[in-house]
Amino acid sequence: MTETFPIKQPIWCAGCGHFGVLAAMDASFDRLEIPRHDALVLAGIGCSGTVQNHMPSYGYHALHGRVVPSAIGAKLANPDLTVVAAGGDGDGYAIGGGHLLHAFRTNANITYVVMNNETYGLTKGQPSPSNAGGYQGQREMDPIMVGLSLPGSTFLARAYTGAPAQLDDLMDAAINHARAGQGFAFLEVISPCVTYNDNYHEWPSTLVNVDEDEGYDPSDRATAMALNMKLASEGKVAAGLIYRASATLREATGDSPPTPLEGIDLPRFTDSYEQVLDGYVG
Amino acid sequence: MTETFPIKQPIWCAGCGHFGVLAAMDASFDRLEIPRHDALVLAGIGCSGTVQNHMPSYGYHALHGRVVPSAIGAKLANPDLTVVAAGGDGDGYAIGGGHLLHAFRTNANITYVVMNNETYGLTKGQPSPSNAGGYQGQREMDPIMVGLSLPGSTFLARAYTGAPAQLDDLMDAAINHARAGQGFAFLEVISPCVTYNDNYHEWPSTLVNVDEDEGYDPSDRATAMALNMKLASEGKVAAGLIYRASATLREATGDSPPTPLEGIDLPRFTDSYEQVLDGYVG
Amino acid sequence: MEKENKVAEPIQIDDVNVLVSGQGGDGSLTVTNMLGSLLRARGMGVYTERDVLSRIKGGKAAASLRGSLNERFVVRDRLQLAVIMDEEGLHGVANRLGGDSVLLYDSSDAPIPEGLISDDVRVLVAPFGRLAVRRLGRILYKNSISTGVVARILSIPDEEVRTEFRARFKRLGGAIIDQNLKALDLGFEIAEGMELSSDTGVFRVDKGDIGERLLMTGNEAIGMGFVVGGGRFFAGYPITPATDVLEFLQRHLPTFGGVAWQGEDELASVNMAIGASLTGVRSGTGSSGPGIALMQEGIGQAGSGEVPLVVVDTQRAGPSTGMPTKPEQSDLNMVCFGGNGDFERIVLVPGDPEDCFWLTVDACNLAQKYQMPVFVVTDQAISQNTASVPRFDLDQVKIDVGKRLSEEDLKSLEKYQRYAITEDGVSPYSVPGTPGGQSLVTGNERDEFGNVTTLPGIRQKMADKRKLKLETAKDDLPKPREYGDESAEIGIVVVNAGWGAGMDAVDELKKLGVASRLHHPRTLWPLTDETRSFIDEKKRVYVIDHSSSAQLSGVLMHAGISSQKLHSIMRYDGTPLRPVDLAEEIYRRETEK
Amino acid sequence: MEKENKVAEPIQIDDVNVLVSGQGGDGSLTVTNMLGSLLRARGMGVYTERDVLSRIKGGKAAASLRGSLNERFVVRDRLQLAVIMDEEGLHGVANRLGGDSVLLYDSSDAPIPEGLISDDVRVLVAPFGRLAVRRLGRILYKNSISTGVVARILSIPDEEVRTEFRARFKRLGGAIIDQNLKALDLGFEIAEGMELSSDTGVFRVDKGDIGERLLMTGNEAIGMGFVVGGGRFFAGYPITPATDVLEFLQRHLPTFGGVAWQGEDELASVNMAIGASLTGVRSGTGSSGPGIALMQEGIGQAGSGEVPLVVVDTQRAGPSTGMPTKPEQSDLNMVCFGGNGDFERIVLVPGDPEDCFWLTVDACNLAQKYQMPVFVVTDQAISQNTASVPRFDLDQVKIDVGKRLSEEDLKSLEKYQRYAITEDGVSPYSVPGTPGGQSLVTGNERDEFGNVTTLPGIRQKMADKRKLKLETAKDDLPKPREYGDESAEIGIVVVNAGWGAGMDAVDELKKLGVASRLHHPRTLWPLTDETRSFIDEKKRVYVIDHSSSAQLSGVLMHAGISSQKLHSIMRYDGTPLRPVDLAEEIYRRETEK
Ligand SMILES: Cc1ncc(C[n+]2csc(CCOP(=O)(O)OP(=O)(O)O)c2C)c(N)n1
Ligand SMILES: Cc1ncc(C[n+]2csc(CCOP(=O)(O)OP(=O)(O)O)c2C)c(N)n1
Ligand code: SF4
Ligand code: SF4
Ligand SMILES: [Mg+2]
Ligand SMILES: [Mg+2]
Repeated sequence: MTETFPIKQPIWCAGCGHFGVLAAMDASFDRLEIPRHDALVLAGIGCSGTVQNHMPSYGYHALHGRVVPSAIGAKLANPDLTVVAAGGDGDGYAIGGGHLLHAFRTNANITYVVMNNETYGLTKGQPSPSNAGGYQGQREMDPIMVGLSLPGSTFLARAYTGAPAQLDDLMDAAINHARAGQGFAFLEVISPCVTYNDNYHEWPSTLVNVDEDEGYDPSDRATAMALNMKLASEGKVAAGLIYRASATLREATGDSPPTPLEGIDLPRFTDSYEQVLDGYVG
Repeated sequence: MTETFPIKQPIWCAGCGHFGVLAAMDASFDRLEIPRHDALVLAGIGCSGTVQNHMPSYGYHALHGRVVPSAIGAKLANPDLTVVAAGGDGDGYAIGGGHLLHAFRTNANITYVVMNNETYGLTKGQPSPSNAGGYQGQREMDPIMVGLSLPGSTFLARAYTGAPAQLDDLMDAAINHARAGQGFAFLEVISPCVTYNDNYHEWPSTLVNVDEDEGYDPSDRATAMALNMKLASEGKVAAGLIYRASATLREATGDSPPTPLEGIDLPRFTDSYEQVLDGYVG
Repeated sequence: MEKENKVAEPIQIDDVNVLVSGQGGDGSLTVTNMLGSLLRARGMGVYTERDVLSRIKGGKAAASLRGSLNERFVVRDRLQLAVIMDEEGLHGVANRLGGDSVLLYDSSDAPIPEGLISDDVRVLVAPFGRLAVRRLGRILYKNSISTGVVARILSIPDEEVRTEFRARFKRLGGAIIDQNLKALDLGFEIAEGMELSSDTGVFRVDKGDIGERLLMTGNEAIGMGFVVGGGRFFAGYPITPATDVLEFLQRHLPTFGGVAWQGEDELASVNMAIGASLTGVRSGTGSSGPGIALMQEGIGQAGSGEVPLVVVDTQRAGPSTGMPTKPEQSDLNMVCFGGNGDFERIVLVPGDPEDCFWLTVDACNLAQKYQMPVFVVTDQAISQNTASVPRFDLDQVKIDVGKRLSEEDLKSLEKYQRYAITEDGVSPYSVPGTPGGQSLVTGNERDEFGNVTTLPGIRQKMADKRKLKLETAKDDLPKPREYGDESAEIGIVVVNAGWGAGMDAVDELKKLGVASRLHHPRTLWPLTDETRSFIDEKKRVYVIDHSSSAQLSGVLMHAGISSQKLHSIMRYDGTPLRPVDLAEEIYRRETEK
Repeated sequence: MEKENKVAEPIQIDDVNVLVSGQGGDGSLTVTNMLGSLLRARGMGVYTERDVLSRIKGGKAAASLRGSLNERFVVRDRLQLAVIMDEEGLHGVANRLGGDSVLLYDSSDAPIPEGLISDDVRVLVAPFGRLAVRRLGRILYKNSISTGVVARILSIPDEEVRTEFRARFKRLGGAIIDQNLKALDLGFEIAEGMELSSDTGVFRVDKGDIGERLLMTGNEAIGMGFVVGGGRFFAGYPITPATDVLEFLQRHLPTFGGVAWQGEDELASVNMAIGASLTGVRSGTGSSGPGIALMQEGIGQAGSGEVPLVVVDTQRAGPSTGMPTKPEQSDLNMVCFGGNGDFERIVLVPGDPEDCFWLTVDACNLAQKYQMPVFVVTDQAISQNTASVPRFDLDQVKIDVGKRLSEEDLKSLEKYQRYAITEDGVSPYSVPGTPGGQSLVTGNERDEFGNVTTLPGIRQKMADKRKLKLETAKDDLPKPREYGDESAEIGIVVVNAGWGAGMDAVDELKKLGVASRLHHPRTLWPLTDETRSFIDEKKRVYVIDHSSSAQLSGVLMHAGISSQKLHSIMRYDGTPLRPVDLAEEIYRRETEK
């Protein structure tokens, strides 16, 4: 076998939530039997932004905040790939917040996993937009509620790195959703930062697992929104598969599914090129 | 009187919705008796981005998409000013979408008026994020629903340039909200582009005026959200004062209201400066 | 103040420069288009220049046109004919009319103000607008009416004009054709009153023998170059005057299995293009100054991570939002030196639409072969003005994907390192989907495998490797082109629309007895040896700086060219470069010596 | 391979260079801090340099320290003492030790590999970590233990160390003090075993007479300069190594009625600062390379709209994300030439923390007085390393708000035009809240009132006016400073940390018999006449380029300096500039001639 890049150990602090996310993602490719060479894992900048280095897929280290457009570009260019974007909450909600909004809106077939520790780990602990700021215990920004507010969103889920079984399931579901051409799959994983925001102890009592609620119908956007608003006002946060559109309102990735890109050798196109030129003869 | 800049006529196409918005905003300062020299009107880039030139306030023409952070900066620096940001939907929802999200989140005391014509007027008619794309008649992005999904938002309203009386009322309310220190006031005005997206005829039957609904309680975020989701699924859009927080969840503009900036003459601060330096003696 | 019409034999000309000015949206610019077609039909090359404001309706809108026996890419300063539809249009045109010029004026609203137009200009006046409304019911017909007079002025036979009208209005149906032909006849009637009969007007334009040509803007040519150069993914965000490229690609790329995507902003666009490029698909983005400024970080990422990326910068007058519809060449510093840290890039600066096509094809190849950002930088003038250019010979196009590894290639390797240090600095690459080629791409410093590192030794090697790529690319870089007297002592260096203006300036200087040689680097960064020797060999070199900080001169000096040799001629008032302006300035400086 | 300890009289030194290396988070860097305080207490100037990875925990972390009788801003290549806590730390230090160096090594985990350390180095070894755990229960105490040995090596009397310990651990309470004093005694005990008794170690460090000093990093000094310079609004976004400035201001600005705001990104930050600046409040933003790249459009907006703006660029090694914790001077091109279109800017390049303070004060004045963006550009080295500097004399600070109009001023005017064309290019300004001063600010081209226009005549005047401001500012621009032999033929041009390294290099060269003169422009753009004449007067000028594309040289040439004179010395491996490296390279080139 041709030797390729050595898979090093992460340099995260012992106990960092990101270990669990990496493990779940890496294993998910195996569970779903996705050949590693068909997967492109893109990550942002942050402690979280190194996951791709620890898996044997194609990996790309994007700019801070730009992992989502990078991933969408890759997927539009080659729809045959399994494209997974990953990153932190600073990366995804602060500097990348605009792109997230538009990713929900345009619903491209990629999976996006955010490791939310409510802080900027790598730059040493500044507050991020999703932290439980001054809004009487409500998180300043809940990206899943933002997602619910947009008609284009099709998959919204939240896992907890401290609950690995559910994380595994949701990871599989998120990757499958996009691979199956059902659109943008958004998975937030609560992944505490032991060094700057160690709140592992809070999460078990904060998270309310909708997957355990028999009566919960994740295909009903309005109910999902109502529940999330109620939970937020109680200082709680929903976990599980919060919303999955039963049918997409329009095809994913924009107005029409792109044809796969079929090579650019000149001869096969020459005639059509000449036709375009004909339109400019004058 | 010292002569200052001549107030020129707008160069908009005859029938452009923006005329109505300009008229309402200009008149609102009079109605509210806000001295023009205490008002800073900032605008983005677009056909809509010239309103500030047609009013006798202080005016600033921001970069495309950056009118909201510019306005927040101005207000944080001088809380005594009445700060009104304005612009188009391309400006505010596409390139500026991220800033809008964070403006809802941080709830600074500015008013933001978006003239939504669902298109890029100035660059000749490309689709904008809020247009009624492929989602079965639903607008791809409804910024008011996004606002409702964030706990920090305090004032969300929609007017129609074709209904000037309501527009006047909402304009006054929006400017007052921020001036009164209650936070970020967001007013979307449906303002059709006769040249690239002339849909005046559609709006009367699309808009559902909550101001006319006696039973509607604009202080209830959950109900507001539920109503908007329902209307959206029917291809309708809410108008009126959709949400106004009865009490803000935390003080506007972040963690603490900034002290007014009190001049920078050296002598008054010298002692305190020396104290800071003392901390570095070593 | 209407003047008496002198009757005389038409003046024979082989170079005709016409300006038409009206209000935005009043259709007056179609006069230019019709005239263009008429001249093309007579075997001339045509060049059309628009001058519009960044606003939607209303406001002065002008277009000018040049017909010539060779391909020329500028409208000359001195006009043979100006067609002015209202008083506003008169201002700014007066100084472009002279002894052998004709002014055709629509007097519907206001007469020509006393003293504005010099006495030796031949002035023809008629109330086109009023006549159109009175006789044909719609003001729009003033354009067809005036076209009739214009044709007579230029001695173009009536029948040629009728044929052109029938062709042009064909798809609009019989009634419209008829009305316009009526308007045309009215124009001929008015011309008769001015004593201009068919085929004996004021001028008689030579027939040329320029055969089939494409009529294209630089933006369209860039779009076409991208498609033919194998570009299959393009992401952009609307901005004047760059939007046309995105729109061309949205229209044409899908036919070829490609995607042209309107991103939510420029940051999304450049990063989408980078993401697409990772898959091996040739990708690009484009904008004008403000958008390119926003893309600086992304472009550096392509430079650092060695990701192929084509970036089109359609320059407009700055700074900041500046003057969106006005020409300038003031992003040169940004494209050559913008972005943080040291990264390699190639900057191509085409001079006309044909050049736009070929340099964009080159950009697609260079970007992928050398795995770096390649800029195609134009200005508003060449991007939006229409020129007739030879049909592109597609047989000359070559596609070179560089060191791309197939599954088989990979198997034969002992190890595959995405950033392998090689003799030429270029690492073989594998793209996602290829078994066994898994690899890491990053904008951080990294080792050969792509793992992030800060070890000084490795860092140094990686930086050297990236520098080496630019050395290696040297022979592949598009070569400069020149015009004028090879043995002249005087050199003139230009980019973009400077090429068209410069050619005419060289001719003008020759008439004034000054020999000069025009040099168009085409590759601006890295500066080619050819450009260096050109400057070396000339005694004095004039640099045409369409910017207020002399950016082209700055780039040359940055590259080590001595300031002693360089003489900057600057323009930064938002108007196009004009040959006579340039020639006169050079002449002045030469004779002052 | 422990060596026999030679017993001899301590070597008298007046310049001590120590490196301490351990793992990130193991506290070994506190050894440097304690030693720094000890030397300060003895009247020396100290300079401390950190070398960490961009990762949170673990990974080699090193700090080095220099004590000297003058203020020096670099640690010398050759170390007197290296304190190495693990095997990893030995690599990379070996070549900085020589005949008169001591290596103190913690052998808890591994012995020193054979052959790594040259034989003439004096090696002292003890298992500090193991002893700390065994004797005091916590590995952290290894730092206090080794400090004891270090003090003995440098012949610092035990009592001085105890005093320092008591002061340092005071706020941590009695138990902690006691434990650390115990650890210290253990260190003394170990030293005894090495035959180092109190006050007679290997070296004896001179006492100095440097009085009260501030111990500050460049980032802190910039924060302080901003506050004292009247800055009252700062918006930024975290990024290594620039975050410290934002954090300093978040800590201190509120006391002075100011606001330091963490924006959602760099685009928000720069535009918030611009918005704040419109109100007359002195405003700034800051970041490192990638963030400054994102701000390019915003900075151009300040340039176009004539809005005062201070921009701090704390350079790190690029390109793109690059190497966040490593020093480099590779954003010089971007700050001088980035952004679209032509706009005026001032670029200041301080060389040490004191200079950071003063140039930031200057930046605040220049930005407001000339209504344009002013950059304060540092590098990771001067920004994050700590130096002892003279206390800033606040009496020297002047605040100049330029042509600001009060309500009364306005009343006395016939008309008020925000962009009035004036003799010096600077327009009087009124800020919101001032009655009668309503005005329009825009990034588009505009007339004097601020109304958007594209009229060529006005445009030209506006561009000229903006250029003129930079001319007018000339006399206000911070002047260069120099060091070394004024009459030397050889010049050396440096910015940022080049100043500290350069001073030592000049001394080194002198020892080698080569006279040289160091020149620090301080204002890099526009280039001052002083820098031009300096280069003119010298026979050969070496430019220290801490970048792989020789950016400092490029900026000089761009400004018209002939390439003939300039000789670039480049470094781009992510390591700090070292005096001996520079001196040796210059010496080599000088003697090869
Ligand atoms: C343009 C830009 N701005 C800022 C930074 C600095 N930066 C690196 S990581 C980071 C935030 C990391 O936080 P998050 O995304 O939450 O990831 P975490 O470390 O918490 O996993 C920042 C601000 C950068 N690399 N690029
Ligand atoms: C950075 C940047 N990108 C693109 C543009 C070009 N541009 C100017 S206005 C505009 C969109 C205008 O649309 P909108 O905000 O909806 O305003 P409208 O004209 O419809 O009122 C765009 C894309 C620009 N000026 N700056
Ligand atoms: S700092 Fe926080 S986020 Fe970063 S590795 Fe450590 S625990 Fe994880
Ligand atoms: S193009 Fe549209 S938005 Fe612009 S002025 Fe005309 S009608 Fe209004
Ligand atoms: Mg985080
Ligand atoms: Mg719009």
